[in-house]
This record gives sequence, C-alpha cells and structure tokens, in this order.
Amino acid sequence: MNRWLIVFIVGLLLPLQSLAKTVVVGSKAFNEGYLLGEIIAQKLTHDGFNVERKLGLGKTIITYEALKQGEIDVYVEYTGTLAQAILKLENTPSPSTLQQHAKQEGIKILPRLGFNNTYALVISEQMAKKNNISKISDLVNYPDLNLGISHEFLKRKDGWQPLAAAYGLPYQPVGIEHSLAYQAIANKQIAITDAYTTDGDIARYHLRILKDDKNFFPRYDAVPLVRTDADPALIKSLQGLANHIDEAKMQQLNSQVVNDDQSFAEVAEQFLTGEALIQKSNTQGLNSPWQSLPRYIIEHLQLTIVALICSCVVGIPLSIAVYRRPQASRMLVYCTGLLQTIPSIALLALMIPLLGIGWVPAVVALFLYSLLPIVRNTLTALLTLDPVMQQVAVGMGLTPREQLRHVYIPLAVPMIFSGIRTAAIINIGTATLAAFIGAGGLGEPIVMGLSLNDTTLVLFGAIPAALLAILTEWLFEGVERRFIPAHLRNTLG
Amino acid sequence: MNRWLIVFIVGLLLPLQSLAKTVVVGSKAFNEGYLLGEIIAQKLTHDGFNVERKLGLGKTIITYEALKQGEIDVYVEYTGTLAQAILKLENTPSPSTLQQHAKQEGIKILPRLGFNNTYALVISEQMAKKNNISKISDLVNYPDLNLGISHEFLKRKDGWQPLAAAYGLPYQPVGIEHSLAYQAIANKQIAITDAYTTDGDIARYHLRILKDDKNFFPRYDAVPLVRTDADPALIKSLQGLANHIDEAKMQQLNSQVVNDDQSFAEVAEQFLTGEALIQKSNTQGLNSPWQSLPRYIIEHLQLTIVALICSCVVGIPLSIAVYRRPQASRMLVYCTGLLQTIPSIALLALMIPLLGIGWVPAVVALFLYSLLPIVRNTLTALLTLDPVMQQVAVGMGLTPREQLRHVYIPLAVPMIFSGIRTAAIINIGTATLAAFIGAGGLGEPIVMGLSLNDTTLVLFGAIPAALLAILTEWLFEGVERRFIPAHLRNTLG
Amino acid sequence: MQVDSTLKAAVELRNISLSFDNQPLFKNLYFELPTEKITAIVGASGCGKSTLLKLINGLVLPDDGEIHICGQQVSHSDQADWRRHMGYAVQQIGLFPHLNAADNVILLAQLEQWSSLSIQERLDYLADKMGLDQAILSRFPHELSGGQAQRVGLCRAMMLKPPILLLDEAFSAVDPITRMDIYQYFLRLQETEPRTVLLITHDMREAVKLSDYIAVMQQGEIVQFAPVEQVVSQPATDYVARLVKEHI
Amino acid sequence: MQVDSTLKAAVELRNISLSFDNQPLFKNLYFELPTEKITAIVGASGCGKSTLLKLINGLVLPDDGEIHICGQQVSHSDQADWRRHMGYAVQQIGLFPHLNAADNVILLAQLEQWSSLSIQERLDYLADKMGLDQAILSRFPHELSGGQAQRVGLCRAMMLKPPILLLDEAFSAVDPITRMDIYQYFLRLQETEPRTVLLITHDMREAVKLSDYIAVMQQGEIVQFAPVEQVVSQPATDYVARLVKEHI
Ligand SMILES: Nc1ncnc2c1ncn2[C@@H]1O[C@H](COP(=O)(O)OP(=O)(O)OP(=O)(O)O)[C@@H](O)[C@H]1O
Ligand SMILES: Nc1ncnc2c1ncn2[C@@H]1O[C@H](COP(=O)(O)OP(=O)(O)OP(=O)(O)O)[C@@H](O)[C@H]1O
Ligand SMILES: [Mg+2]
Ligand SMILES: [Mg+2]
Repeated sequence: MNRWLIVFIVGLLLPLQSLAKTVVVGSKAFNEGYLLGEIIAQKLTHDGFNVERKLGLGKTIITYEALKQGEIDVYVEYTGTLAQAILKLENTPSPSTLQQHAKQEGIKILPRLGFNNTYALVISEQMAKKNNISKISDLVNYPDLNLGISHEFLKRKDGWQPLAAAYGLPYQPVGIEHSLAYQAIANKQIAITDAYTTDGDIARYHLRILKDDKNFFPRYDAVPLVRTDADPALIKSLQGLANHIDEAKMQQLNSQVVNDDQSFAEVAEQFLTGEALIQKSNTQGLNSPWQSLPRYIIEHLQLTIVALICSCVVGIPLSIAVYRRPQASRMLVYCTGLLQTIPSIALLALMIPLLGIGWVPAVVALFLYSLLPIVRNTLTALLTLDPVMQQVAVGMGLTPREQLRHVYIPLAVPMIFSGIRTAAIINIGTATLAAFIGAGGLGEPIVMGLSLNDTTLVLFGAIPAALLAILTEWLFEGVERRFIPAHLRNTLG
Repeated sequence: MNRWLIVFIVGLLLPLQSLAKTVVVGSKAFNEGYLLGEIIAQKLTHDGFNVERKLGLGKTIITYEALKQGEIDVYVEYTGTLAQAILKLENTPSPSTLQQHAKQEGIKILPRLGFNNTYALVISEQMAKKNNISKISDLVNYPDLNLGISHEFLKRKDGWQPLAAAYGLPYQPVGIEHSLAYQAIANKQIAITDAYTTDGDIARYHLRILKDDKNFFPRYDAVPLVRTDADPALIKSLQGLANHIDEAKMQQLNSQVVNDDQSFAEVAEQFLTGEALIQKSNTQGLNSPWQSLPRYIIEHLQLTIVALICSCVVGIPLSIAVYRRPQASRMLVYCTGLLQTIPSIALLALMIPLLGIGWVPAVVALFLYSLLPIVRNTLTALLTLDPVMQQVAVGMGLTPREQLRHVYIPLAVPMIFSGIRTAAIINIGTATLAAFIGAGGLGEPIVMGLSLNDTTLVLFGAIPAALLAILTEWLFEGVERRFIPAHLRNTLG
Repeated sequence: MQVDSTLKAAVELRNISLSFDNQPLFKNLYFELPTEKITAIVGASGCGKSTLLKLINGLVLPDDGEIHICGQQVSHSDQADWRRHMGYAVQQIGLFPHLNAADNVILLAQLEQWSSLSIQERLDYLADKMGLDQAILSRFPHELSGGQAQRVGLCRAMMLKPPILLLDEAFSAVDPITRMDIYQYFLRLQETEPRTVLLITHDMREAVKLSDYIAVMQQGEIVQFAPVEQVVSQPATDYVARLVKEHI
Repeated sequence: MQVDSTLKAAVELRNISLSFDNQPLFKNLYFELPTEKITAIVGASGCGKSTLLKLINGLVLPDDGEIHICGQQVSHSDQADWRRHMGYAVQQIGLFPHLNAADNVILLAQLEQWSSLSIQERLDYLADKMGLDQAILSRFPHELSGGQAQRVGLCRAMMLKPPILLLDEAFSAVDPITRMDIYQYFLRLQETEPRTVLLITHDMREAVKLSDYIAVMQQGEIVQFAPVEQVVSQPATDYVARLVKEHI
C-alpha cells in the first residue's frame, strides 16, 4: 500500500518535472493575438514541444513582462508597438537597430510572419476603380470625396492631422464610429475611412487599401518574440512560420473567426494544414473538453498536492514548534486566520504584483489557505493530549523530541489527519479559482463556461472536481488505514 | 461571561430582526436608475425608514422579479417599459388600465415622478428659433435639414420608420453613433437627431426637444413601483416625490452625474434638499467609507454568524446522528466535501436561479462552506473517544442520548470547537465574496475597490475582515474558557 | 427493580462461549450469582474475571449462550435496561475527566431526576463511608490520588442503591486501614439492606472476610464455586488449595 | 550511570515543601532512599506517596528544598538526565495505546539503540519472569487484562536495567500466585545485581516480604522509617502499630 501510494504521488508530480521543459505560448487579449498564439502553439506542438497556452494575458506591458520574466516563452508582438510603447524609441528604427535594442532587454525578435498590421485608409473597390485611386497621394486630386474617420484616429497624435499634413490632403473629415464606417461606405454616405490593414471586414466589404506611398505609417510587422536564451529548437520551429501570413491571409483568418464563428483552434489548424506546415490531425477537434480533461485534472492535482504538501511541511512542524508556548501558538493561529480572511480573489489579485501570474502564485495562495485547518487541528490535538500519557512520556526519560516523535504525534495523528483532509478538500475547491490567474486546472472550463454561459463546460470542471474530492477522501482513508492502528483510527477509515 | 456573550450575539443579530422591517430600494443598472434609486433611498431614510440599497441589479426583468419576490421593496420603472416589456401589452394603455394590469401581478404603480423619459427629436436651439420649429410636425416644411439618427433608433420597430410615416417626414436620415450626434449638431454637420428626453447633454449642447404633437411616442413616465401589500407609510413617503422632477430637472440631474462627476448620493441629496424634501444633513458626504464601515461590519457579522449558527445547528447533530454508522458517516463527509469543491463563485452563480440574489443565497453558500470543518471535526472527535470512557458510559446504564449529552460531547467539545473556529474564520473570508450577489458586508468595499483600482477602498474591507478574524478567535477563546474545564481545554484558550 | 429474594440466582449465565481473536476464553461457562449475597471471584491475572463482569453487564456479547437476570432471559437490548440497577465499578476506574469527583458520583441520580436534597444526602453519606472529604469531592479526576479515584468510582457505582453491584478490583488501591472501614460498611449494609454483590479481588483475605461465596476461576473455567467455609476447608483443586494455604 | 554502592543514600530529599492549590502536602520533608536496598512506602490513600515518587522523578517540582541523586544536588533540568536510569512504573499504568505491549516495553531500548538481538533477549527474559506470553505481548493495551497491563508496565520500567526503580503499586492488579513468582524474582535479583528500589504498596505483607526498609507515611510526613524488623517489632506510633498488628 505504502509503496503504491508513493508511486502514485510521484507519478502525479512527474508531469510537473516535464512542465519545466514545456514551452509556454502567450498572447495579448484581442482576436488577432489569440489567433496568432494558437497558430504558434499548434506549430510547436506539431514540432514535438510540450506546449502550454496562456493566451489573452491582457495589455501589451503585462504580456511583454511575462515574456521577460519567463512566465511565457513566446508571443507575437508588432514592431511598431515594440519600438514605441515598449522600448520608448522616438521613431521605428530599422529591423537590425530594433533587434539590438531588444537584445539589451534580453529579447530576441524572430523573422516577421509576413504582414504589417498598421493604419491605412480604405476606399470601396468600385470607387477606386472608377477614379483610378490606388495610393494615398492620389487622393489629393479628389477633394470632393467624403471622408469618415474614426474618432480614435482623429485623436491620435500620429493620426489624421499629421497624415493630412504629410500628404497635403484637402479634406475636412467627419468623425464616425469605426464599427459603422464600412456600412457607411457601402451606403455611399462616405467614400473613405481608416482601418487596420488586417481587418477581416476589408475583403467582406470589397474595400481597397490605399498604398501608403510616402511611408507615413510606421511599420507594425508581426514578429514572434522570445528571450535571447531561448531553446534553438524553439527558434527554428518558429522561423518555419516566417512570411507565411500576408495581409490578405491575415484578413481572411480574422474574418473566419469574426464572421464565420470558427474557433481560434479550428482556424489555426486549417491555416497550418493549408500551408502544409503541419499534418492534419485525424483526431477530434482540439478544443473538445474531453481531450483537455486529463490535462485539467493533472494540473489541478499538481496545484492541490504541491500546496497541500507545502502546508503540511510548514504547518505541522510550526505547530509542533510553538505548541508549548501559548503566546506563540496564539500568534500562529491568528496569522493563519488572517491569511484565510483575505478573500480568494483579492489574494490572487494581490499575488500578481508579487509573484506574477500562473502556477507559483496559485500554489502560494492555496498553501496559505490550507494552513489554517492543519495548524489548528495539530495544535488542538497536541494541547488536548491525555495528561497521563504526557506524564509517562516525560517520566520515562524521553527527550522532548522523542516525546513528540514517539508519543504525542502518533496520538495526535487522527486529529492532524482530519485537518489535512479538510485542507485537501478546501484546496480542491479553491484551486478552481486558480484559472483566473492562468494556473490552469479544472477552473479553466469553469471560468470559460461561466463567461460563455455554457453549463456543459462548467460541469466539465465542476464534476471532476467533485469526483476528485471523493477520490481524495478514499485516498486518505487508505493512508490512515496504513498509518493508524485500527483502534485509534476513526472507524470511518 | 456567559450572559455577556449572549447579550453580545443577540445585539448583533438584532439589526437582522429590524432588517425584516427594512425597506430595500432597488434600481436597474444605468445612471438614471441609480440616481432615482438613491433619491428614493434618501427620501425614505429621511422619513424614518431603515433603508437598504440594492442599486444596479441589472436588466428590467431581473429587477422587476426582485420586486415581485420581495427581494426589493421599491424601484422606479417607466410606464412604457412596464406595459410593453413586462406586461406584454400591445399599446401603452391609460394609467388606470395599466394600474389594473399591474394589480393582477401584485404590483402597485405610484404617482409619476413628473418626467417622461421617451424618445424625442432634438434640434439646436438656434436653428429652432431661426426657423420657428417647435414640434415634429413643423419639420414637414423643412425637407433640407440634415437628419443624423442613431443606429438603434433606425433599427427599432417603433423607431424612425413609423415616426416618419406618422408625421409624413420627407427625410433620408444618415445613421450616426449617438455619442457623436450632439457634437455633429454643434459642428452643424447635422441639424436634428434623436435623443432621450432626459439626456443630461440636451441642455449642455443647447438643444430643443421637438414636441411630439401627434403623440407618436409612447409615454415612459417614471413611476415608483411597490407591491400591493406595501406598507402604507412607505407609499405615503414615496408619494411625496410625485411631480417633483420634470424633464428639465432630470436632464440637469443626469448632467450633474455625467458631466460634473458628482456621486449619485451627492446629486440626490442636493436635489432633495433643494426641493425641501429633506433637511440638509450637516454630516460628511454620505459616501465616505468610514460612514459605511459600521454597516459593512454588521452585515458581515450577520452573514457569518447566521451561516455559522446554521452549520453548527445542522452539522453537529447530523454528525452525531450518523457517527455510529460508518456508511452514513462516509456519505456525510463525502457530501459536505462535494459542496466544498463547488467553487465560491460558481456556487454563488448557481444560487441565483435558485434563491435569487442577496442575503439568503449568501448565507446558504456560507453555510454550505462551513459544514465541512465542523462535520469532520465532530465526527473525528466522536470516533476517537477514549474507549474506556465509552465502556463506562454504556456500562453505567446511560441511554445513547445521555451518553452523548453527558459524556461524549463534553469530551469531544475541544475538537468540535476547533472545527467551528476554523469554519468561522473561513466564513469571514468567504463572506467577502457575498458582495458579488448584493449581500453586502466587507466584500462591498473590496469589490468596489478592485474594480475601481482603489487600494484604499480594498483595505477598507480587508483590514476589518482581518480584525474580525482576530476578534472571532478572542471570542471563541472566551467561550471555550467558559464551557471547557481548564485541564481539558487546549491551553491556548 | 426489585430482586426477588426468594430466587436462588439473581444472575445466571448458561452455556456461555466467548472468543477473542479466535482464541476461546469461555467454553460453555455456567455461573450463578446468588441473590443478596456477596460473591468473590478470584483467579489468575487474565483468566477472564473482568470479562465475566462485562458479560453480565452486557458490555461484551457472548458468542453463544443465555444470560438470565432475575429469572428472565435477557437479550442485548434488554440488558441496557438492567444496567442502572447494576452498579458497576470498572477495573480502570474510568472517572469522566470533565466532571469533578462529586459530579461523577451524582450524574446518574441527576439523570434519574432525584431531588437535589436527596442527591446531596446520598453523596454525603457515601463520601463519609468511603472516607472522602469535601475537598476531594470538588477535585477533578486528574487531581485525585489513585485510592481516592477508586473510592469515587465506588461511590458512583453505589449512588443509585442498585440491587446488584459488580466490583472489579474496587479496593485494590485503597490502604488497608481505610479498606477495613469499607469492609465494615459493606458487611453492615448486607445485614440491613442486602444486595447481590459480585466482587473481583486478588486479596484472598478480602474474599474470605467479605464474601459469602467464593468462585475460583482458572483459564475461563470456574473450578470451584462454594460458600467461603467450604472453599477454605475443602479446596477442590491444587490451585485452590495453594491459594487458600499460602494467601489467607 | 553507576550508583556508588558505598553511598548510604542513592536519593536524598532535603527539606522538601510542596502545596497543591495552597493546601500544603509536604512540609520540610526529609527522606533518604538506601542504596541497593528495597524500600517500601506504606500509608493511607492520599497521604502523598505517589507525589513523593514524582518528586524524585522530577515530574513534580518542590516549592522548596533540595533533591540529591547519587550524592549530587539536581536541578529540574538535570533530573531529566537521570530519568532513563530510574525505571518508573506509574500507578495508572499508562501504556501507550498506539504501541502493542512488546513495543511499549522495548521503546526505550530502541531509542538507546540497543541491537535488536539484545532487545529481543531482554524482552523475552522479562516477559518470562513476569509470566507474559507471546500472544499477550502482541496485543494492544486496550486488549490486555488489568494485571497483564500492569506487568507490561513493570517490564517497561525495568527494560533498561535501571539502577533505581520506582514502583507505584506495581503489583496491585496481579493475582497472588503470579505475584509470588515476581517477589521471588526480585529477591533473587537483589542478591545478584542489587538495585535501589522504592515501592509503594498497600499490602503490608508484601512490604514485609519484599523490602529491607519500610517508610510509613501519614499525611505527608514520614512517621517511621526503619528496617523491616524494627518496624514490626517496635512500631513508632499507634498508626504503625495498627498497620503491623492487623495487616501482616
Ligand atoms: N494536581 C493536583 N491538584 C490538587 N491536588 C492534588 C493533585 N495531585 C495530587 N493531589 C492531592 O495530593 C494528595 C496526595 O496525592 P498522591 O497521589 O501522592 O496520594 P497517594 O499517597 O499516592 O495516594 P494513593 O494511595 O491513593 O495513590 C491527595 O490528596 C491528592 O488529592
Ligand atoms: N479486546 C480483546 N481482544 C483480545 N483479547 C482480549 C480482549 N479483552 C480481553 N482479552 C484477553 O482476554 C483475557 C481475559 O481478560 P480479562 O480482562 O477478563 O482478565 P481478568 O481475569 O480480569 O485479569 P486481571 O486480573 O489481570 O484483570 C486476557 O488474556 C486478555 O488478554
Ligand atoms: Mg480484570
Ligand atoms: Mg498513589
């Protein structure tokens, strides 16, 4: 029994070991970011990497910092953003200069994926043909065209004002909500508006991107970023994507997601197989929750087991160390109680600045939560021991260490186990919140399901969590049967 | 000690008693709704009611159902919405017919606050003066005016199409984002747009509302709704607000919130004192977290104490009932464990369809959470009793009841208390999540603070929660000192 | 309950068999407890004396056989009803640690809803007979000396004036002089309000002095069961003879 | 540790005072434990015998006074070092419930890292002397009879061959015949490897048979402390006389 248990636990933790060699793919939180992240993830998986996804991390700076600090290993950034928002350079320098600046930060820029996602002016294909307009400087000759420019572009320092100045454009544009602009062009209410070059709606509305013939707009080339110490195999694999996605392709992919309601994973897989970058998997869709279930469960178990072991390793000796000193015991109970009151979400939120996101802060939070039941039960068990047993242990000449080791702890064990079991179950429940900070586990389908209002998906997390709780009870019953003589065990076991 | 403790707990729960007689003011989740809710709340407070606010409950149906089911006692609805979206009437009937329909649902419509928040067409004051336009039918004579109509109004079945038909308006309007329309009028790009009659920007942009002289638009009179069984004093107090807010006033109040960045409470108080409906309070602003702190704490204590008492009352007897039957004990532990794994947020989310929002589901959730430590410690304590004590208790001729009452439970009490203390502390922590479902407590400032990124506000919840945890420990030490003889007590107490 | 004093045996064990861990302790044991007499069981350590008491009290169930109390065969559930009429002082003393000595003694009387006056009277009476003073009665069990605790346990067993008393080495930790006083009390009590008493002892002189009958047990069997004089004058086996010769 | 056999007293208590809850138990108590002799303490229940043993063992600290062991004054922390050389059988027996009988006995030897061979040898030797067989040794304490448990406790106290033995009513639950065997063992042992033994007993005959000296205690005072013959022939007080006259 004992041996099997150890094998089981080691087996569970083994993936953790290999997790260290996993490639973590990140992305910023918008559609194109998710999609590119998924493409990279599938390419790497195909190339034999053990891939973990942390897509949709948030704003630029968070994602970039996550890369720098090693929480993710790769994500796709735009050269313009890198130069201006991150590296705070005045202009967008040449690729080699940019590479040098990045290198000082420990970041390596990989070859561009092929498209430049920047601002552009778009015009309806029909109107463009009729008037033979193909580049922005052509517009100078058509001062009567109605321009509807998005509010944001009107406001930007590098937006409409300098653009008009650079090209000498004679228009007084109307501000328009970007989401309405294409419809307005279709209705012929306006002729020209601003757009991103990879917008999936450009093809749909039959629009033409006017060439930026004076190179006014800075380049926003999509490039995967890795750390300079990245695995060469990883770099090689990512280089395989170079120049495979041009603006039209990206538009099409974006459109598939937005207009055709396909999942990121499906679009990514279609693209990669279409480009013969990976073989089509003949398994089910990658997104089936059944397929992810083992991963969810293993992640969940890792989180809870590591946290539980930590709180046993810390909580029990700590309780033992202080239990003879009432003041210290009281302090210990108060402190663990304090930690318990910091509400789950606030705790996870507080962790982020300290420990970043992901596995480590989740384990730390769970660790802090499971301390209280363990510490309190250990203390109570030790403090309510039969005084005759204590007298005999002392009177026999056992040293304080031996008294604990051979008498007090064995007698306190049923109560201590009771605390550990409570902590384990609480952990299994609380670990579902870990998904909020990207630590995975069974919270992932729950959080997704709650936000998508998809009850089935919620149940994909909730039911295994519940079953895990029962399994845990069983396991502990087995452990107790192993370590506690029958007459001392609570007869449940 | 014992007596003081009871006095203390009863004192804490007393507000709960009076909570039953509290008026709960609700509102829908948009600015005007919040503001009207706050006005009502302050009026009722001034008139001597014990007011609880549940503002911003969400969409129409949720708020209406909350009223019907007694979770809130009053909120402000619009007659048009009531007739069409709620009561599913074809047209908006006369006030008395509407009152009759509402009565069948157990709802009473109180006198209108004085304004009609409906759609309208607005024109710049200057242009209106120049052309002498004051009502919609005047527009027929000015077919050259530019109309920019919001996307939503263009789409609505009772929107632009029938309006144009009803008045025979000759325009082909341009779709425009509502938020840009006033600016467009100011820039003279359009002359007329649609608006809500109480829009705070109408005065700011110097617009004139065109009279709906053919009564095309249904009336959206703002009226407080209560249940037909409402306290007459409540109705009387609310009637005092009748006809105090006309469209211009409402516009001004909305504008104060939106443009002048005043809090709802401030605007409401200014209005009510200005109208001499209440005396100006010479205390600090109503919104200071210091002022709300006692309420937060009392709510928090009520939540946790009621939940804790429930789980003691349920958990301890249940454990006692089953502890002699291993199968039943196992089932009990498994079930409480299962409940524990349902993660806090999912649990709260699952509760809403079953129990609605607010106090009851929060208490139920906390109750379910605190069961595990109590049940497991009670079971373990009973199952690991000294067998000699059991032999003596049985051999003496005590009935099973007496054995429990006079021997087993007194001996198990230190361990049971340890479970209750753990549960109490966990409850204090978890109760902070109750704010998500409007149950108040110290979670309120935490949730607000997290969403506003206001650390001070977060600490206004977190620090008292932590202090409460310590206070709870003290309290329990006192209780233990009272009920457990010194030599059996863990010497912490 | 009244034990019918015309009955020969207040308690009868018939054909009792019992094993622990597949090791038989009793095989077809037959035992009668004479009504309103004091019977002593003597025998080697581990021969099954305490287990016999537990059988009578219903704390241990026989694998086979019948138990009759006051002439009626009792099942396990009945036995529970008899227990309050059988004062039982266990060998391990087993005072409840959460009650002080006095509360340990009076617990049963409280549950029987005696008036507090009669409770106090009975407590004072018993404490006096057992040589326990007020200070001792107010102590918790862990503050008592071994002999004090044993006497508190004895008082607890006798509180309800039970017609049957089961005493498992109930005087072993009491000093000889106090013990003499207790003997005197028991013997006087037997004259005025006779009880059916079964006492286990290792002190042969105690058995002879106190009891009407002696049962000698050897490895789960009763090798002699007779009036005291007969055991002393005509020991049935060598073992009994040794006990009588060397230890009285 | 070797007790210097030329020393008159292996343990000396000087001027010991001790109160429980402000009630004085010992006032300026003086007591010497003769080296390599068996000394019996007799006295009424509650007179302070067990407490005296706890003072020697350091489980109870005196309010005042000095304790000398083997000629050296010991402080509380020193006392801990002596304990392994003082076998102590407590009155409540106090076997560890999580260890079976054998493990209870050998625990200290294991901690002293005896070879498993010598542990087994010593265990077998003691079990034989105390009449405990293999089946009993493998039981957990709650499965033992009172006398069996008491003998296991005695084995535990003697396991390390301690030069000083403190026995608190260590034979009270043992039947007279087994007890005789144990007496024989002790008396032979005293001839070959003499120990310093302090035993508390209520059995005057046991005291006379086993011990070299008898200390009679009354309410915290030692009223006579003399060789056995002298106590029997010249009792110092009425109380001692009563003990001697009526109970031997
Ligand atoms: N912790 C304590 N608190 C209060 N009184 C105590 C405590 N421990 C012992 N006593 C009292 O001290 C006295 C001496 O106790 P001790 O156990 O030494 O008696 P003893 O001579 O061993 O008696 P016995 O023969 O009954 O075992 C007793 O009256 C006892 O009630
Ligand atoms: N629960 C048990 N499991 C196994 N064996 C047991 C159990 N209870 C008692 N025994 C054994 O049964 C036998 C009889 O025990 P019992 O307590 O009746 O003896 P006893 O005659 O009272 O002895 P003593 O005089 O030592 O108290 C002993 O050998 C004991 O070890
Ligand atoms: Mg026995
Ligand atoms: Mg004693």
